[in-house]
Amino acid sequence: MKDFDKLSEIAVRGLARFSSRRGVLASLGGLLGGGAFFPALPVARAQEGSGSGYPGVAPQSTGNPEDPGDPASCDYWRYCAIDGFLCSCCGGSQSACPPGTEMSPITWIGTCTNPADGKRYIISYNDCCGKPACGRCLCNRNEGERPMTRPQSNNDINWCLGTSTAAYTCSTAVIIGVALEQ
Amino acid sequence: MKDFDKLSEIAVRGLARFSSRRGVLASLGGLLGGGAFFPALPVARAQEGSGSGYPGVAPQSTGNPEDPGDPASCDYWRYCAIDGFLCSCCGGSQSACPPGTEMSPITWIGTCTNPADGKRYIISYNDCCGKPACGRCLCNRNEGERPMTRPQSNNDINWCLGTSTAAYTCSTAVIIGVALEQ
Amino acid sequence: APGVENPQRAHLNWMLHCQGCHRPDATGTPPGTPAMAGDVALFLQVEGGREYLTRVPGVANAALPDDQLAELLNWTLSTFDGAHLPADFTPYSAEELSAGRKRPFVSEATQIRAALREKFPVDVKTGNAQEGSGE
Amino acid sequence: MAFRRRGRLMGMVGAAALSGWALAPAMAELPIEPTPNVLSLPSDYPDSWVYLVDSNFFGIESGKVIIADVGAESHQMKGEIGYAQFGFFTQAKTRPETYVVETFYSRGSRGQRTDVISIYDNASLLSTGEIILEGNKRAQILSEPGAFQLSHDERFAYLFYFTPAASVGVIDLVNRKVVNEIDIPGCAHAYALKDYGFASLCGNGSVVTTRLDSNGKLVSQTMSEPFNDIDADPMYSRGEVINGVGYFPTYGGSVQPIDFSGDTAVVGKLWKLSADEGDAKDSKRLFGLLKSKPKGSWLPSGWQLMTSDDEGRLYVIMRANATMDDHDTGGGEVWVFNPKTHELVQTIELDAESSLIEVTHGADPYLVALRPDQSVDVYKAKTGEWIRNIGGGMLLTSFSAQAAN
Amino acid sequence: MAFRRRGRLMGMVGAAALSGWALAPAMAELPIEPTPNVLSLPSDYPDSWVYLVDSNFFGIESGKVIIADVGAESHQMKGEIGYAQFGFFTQAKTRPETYVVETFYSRGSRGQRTDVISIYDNASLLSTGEIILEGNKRAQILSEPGAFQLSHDERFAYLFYFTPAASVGVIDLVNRKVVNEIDIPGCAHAYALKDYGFASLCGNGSVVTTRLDSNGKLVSQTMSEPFNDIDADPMYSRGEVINGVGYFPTYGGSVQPIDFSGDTAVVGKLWKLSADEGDAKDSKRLFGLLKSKPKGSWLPSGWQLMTSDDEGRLYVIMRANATMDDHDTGGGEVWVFNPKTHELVQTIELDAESSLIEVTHGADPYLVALRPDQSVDVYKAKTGEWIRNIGGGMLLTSFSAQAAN
Repeated sequence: MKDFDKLSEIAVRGLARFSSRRGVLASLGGLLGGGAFFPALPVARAQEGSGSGYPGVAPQSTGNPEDPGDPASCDYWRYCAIDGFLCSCCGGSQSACPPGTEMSPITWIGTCTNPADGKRYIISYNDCCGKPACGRCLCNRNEGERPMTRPQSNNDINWCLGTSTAAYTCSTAVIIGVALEQ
Repeated sequence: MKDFDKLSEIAVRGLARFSSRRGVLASLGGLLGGGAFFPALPVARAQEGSGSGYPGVAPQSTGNPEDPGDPASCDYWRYCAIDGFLCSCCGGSQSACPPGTEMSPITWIGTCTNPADGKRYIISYNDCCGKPACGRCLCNRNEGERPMTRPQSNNDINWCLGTSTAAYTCSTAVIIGVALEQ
Repeated sequence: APGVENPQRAHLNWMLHCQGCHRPDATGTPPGTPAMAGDVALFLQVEGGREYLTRVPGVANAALPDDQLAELLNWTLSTFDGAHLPADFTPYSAEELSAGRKRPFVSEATQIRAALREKFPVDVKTGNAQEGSGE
Repeated sequence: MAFRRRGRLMGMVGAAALSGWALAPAMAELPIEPTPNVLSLPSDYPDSWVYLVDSNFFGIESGKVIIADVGAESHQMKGEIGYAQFGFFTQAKTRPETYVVETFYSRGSRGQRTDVISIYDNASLLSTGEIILEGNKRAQILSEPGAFQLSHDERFAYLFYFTPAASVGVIDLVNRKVVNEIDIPGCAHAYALKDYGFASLCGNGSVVTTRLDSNGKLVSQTMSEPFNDIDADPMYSRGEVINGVGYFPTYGGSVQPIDFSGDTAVVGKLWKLSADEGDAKDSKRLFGLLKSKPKGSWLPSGWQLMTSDDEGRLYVIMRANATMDDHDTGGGEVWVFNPKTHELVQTIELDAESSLIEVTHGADPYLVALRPDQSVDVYKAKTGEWIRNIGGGMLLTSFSAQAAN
Repeated sequence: MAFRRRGRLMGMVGAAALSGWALAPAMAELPIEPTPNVLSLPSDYPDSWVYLVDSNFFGIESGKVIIADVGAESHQMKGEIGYAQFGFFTQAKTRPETYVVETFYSRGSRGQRTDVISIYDNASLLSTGEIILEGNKRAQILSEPGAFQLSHDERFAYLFYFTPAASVGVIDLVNRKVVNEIDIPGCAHAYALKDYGFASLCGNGSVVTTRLDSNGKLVSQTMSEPFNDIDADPMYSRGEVINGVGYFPTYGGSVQPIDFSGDTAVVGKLWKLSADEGDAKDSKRLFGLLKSKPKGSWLPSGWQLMTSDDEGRLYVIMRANATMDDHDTGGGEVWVFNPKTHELVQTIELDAESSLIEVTHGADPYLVALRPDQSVDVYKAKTGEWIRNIGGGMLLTSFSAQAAN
């Protein structure tokens, strides 16, 4: 067992933002051949502001101080309940699909708090469809996510519905409104 | 650049036997998200006899001392010019295809030396076809391999030819004769 | 709009609870998720239609209190099919929704919808005769 | 090792061998091996075999189901079958067959869509047929147990459709054709009931029973009272069925039983996943592994976060310091409960956090736990002893596993 | 950063803001964003863009070609197109189009095979058509430059077929149909010649010229004298074409030029990839990076092991302490030669061993080198300065890259 540990748990810079608060997709080391990851490693990096948290993915900015954070990072505020590859890393943006894909008109909807203004925005998680899975910036967060029995609040569905093909490419997080104060 | 090195070159137990003598496939760290490998690491392990060289793949034996080595290791003598996933790791063996696949009748041929008897055996690298790529034990060695202009000595071709589908699953190394002494 | 105390809240509830499947403009994905735009208020013109809208699963199952659900239904009717809203329309009340949602339709929603739509005025029935159950 | 072996051989044939392989012909040669040579499997798989299901998010067209012997010391991978585009998998008990619900496009990720149930023979792993699902309605979701179930006599398969309208396809597996589609608006899944029928979990927190006749025609549909507050403490839509009773964890750490063994789903009494009840019954702690847990900080978490053994014990992945938003994350311990007495009978500390566990059949079963690197750790379920790791790139992104029947 | 920002905002609106977002409505809200929203690309790509081709051996049905701006500080991935089952890729210069030769099965890795050339528009990345390749003869090999080439006027594509009988398909890209198939028994590939025709490399060490008329019909086929000893010092079947001349490295460290700029392939004089000739001409060492190499220990090695820049310099991956069996391995340095004078003008030490290099177009081009982890390092080609790494799971198993025209 000790030997096994030594062999298996040599750290590797990870695939995704492996926060301990992240969901099943976030736990995908996805390392072909058995590499292991330490959840703490990439998280620490992102918190130090040293990059997007995804090695080999350059940080981005919206250019708008009212929309803070890095859209190429799983930490970005709008991604509070996203599950999939970030379109920002795939030729799209946080609110646009990559060229050649089709944005699903049928989506699930959540709310996330913008740290710049403290408001809860209504976010539509539109999937982009029709190209091979992007493979970059796998991110899964589940704030307020609900089971399959309530699909409009569930992120484990391939939401490429109503598109010409249901092949999943990546996910966006589009602002469609601001929630009322409660 | 220094920072980059630190981030990228944290070692990981590797996908394949990454001997420095191995080919382009062997150089596939295949680590989603940017993990790096140190060629020396898994090689050293295999030489110490601590396993197949593929983490998470148990060592095998032919049971025949005249056919020495580990058929689940890229080091196994018959694999001297193989290129692909080892069927031994995929539900087949060094000379048999996994269930549900079809063994290609059209192959390329090489010769490898059996360290037990010192003889050069003629090896037929039959690909197994019709299931998704196995993904385990990627191994590429090129002893005596020749360019595409001499296909019968080339391992960069998908040899799933003459089968009902050409989808590549894994590769075997079948003894079909003994080379004449030179 | 009648029976809509807070249109902004109603719209936000539409976003959060409906539009993901029904699309922002209520055009839906027929036949499974039928279009509501342009004909949903016609249910109010046929017998049984008013009750149907309180028991159809998408309404009955929505994660909203009765009063906000009534407001959302009223808002949906006037927003997406105001032209067919009867002049004497009495807005849905919380009590009416509370009663209807306790007895939600399941698979029979499809047949009930089809039967109700049969009674729609001919000119609109033929124009948008998709059947479905989702709502 | 090869070279050590050679040295010994050379020693045996004497000093002349030092001149190289010129003398080798005196020794027996390795025999010529037959081609083609394709292995096959038994029709009935041993208890230690498991189906490991790989969705392969990095090539969704290229998923696969791996058949593995987790009890073997080597050669654990026995074979594989395809599993394309958010597939579902299940196996028959009464026929040597497995079923994969999958989706293909004529041009990979574009073009004409075809949904099928692919049927494979256990021994040959060859496709022995398929049932085309017209209309392309099948749900493409991460695999959940209720999305694809067989009737108890294995005549029908019940398959969750989502377009986003929700319905259930009723497929006759004997005659290999779709015989009906039942709308379940506002609900999801189809847990098999007695005879013909299924139960679906609904967005208002109720369960709907759909009864069918022997032709798959609708007989009746009845909805229970709402019993789950999906806002406050949602029940996972993934349950583990033990002797006909489905056990559904809640995000907040309880278990909701629903009895599927009769003609109608019957909602049971919620109970708490906690060490407390077990603490009161020390004599029933079978394996001496129970530890005192910090109360309130452990929650169920993971994707396939529950499984069971043949003795009916319920295994649940638990996460320390969890919140409800961690529901899919996975955790570092597996707690084992007697679901009838609700007592905690065992805890297993995992070598790595896991979001997927499965226990094999048999009297001394194995616990399989997916590691974050997508290799699997194998433990003795009864003792929690770590036995081995099986990996090597076999799985890329796995969300389900099933012990072979 | 997000939280620092928030702190500053709160400071600006004063102490009242500490009570939380109750006061937030006073601030401007982020605007509602339009849907659907799909980006597009320019039809003419900038010089710094590269096609990175991913075969994805871990899901061969799911390969892809990634369009990347290696010169950008962020947003380097611009989009992708599919690339299934040992595809080939090339791009047009005269039309805003790219072409992928790929193979599909009706059921993923089984069922009916269809070979096609998929045609994509540069700006939209949408498929604008396809040419079906009847007979399913196209070679499924690791991508080599000679396997899929366009005629100089880009009317025809020449595509290597291998069944294992070798032939070349002649495809009219303007009328989008296959117009001919030319047998090249014992040979491989189709390097485009002047007007209509192609050159193939043969197993006897010769090159065969096939001349076509303007309808793609065979005019003549002529074989050169054998010039390459494939046993002793084989020439790679992968050459880099600069101004119509193909430069083919040999396993033993020489370069064989073959002139494809005329109607017939003309075999040039073999020269050695070594620092020696350069040593004699110090004045031509442009960048001061040349080091003395241990003689005889460096060999060319890699898969896409050669590339060139717009000034006609030839870049070759070199491996230290190599043997001929290391031909596909990759190496730690890139040596840059003037292919006319044969002198070594520059060496670039790579940050990690690479088996694939590509240089972008333009006056100050980038050198792209694939790392073992399948991310790419980007260097300034002229100075060897490392600029950035682009990865993040973008590529899984890559064997080719092409600078955008």
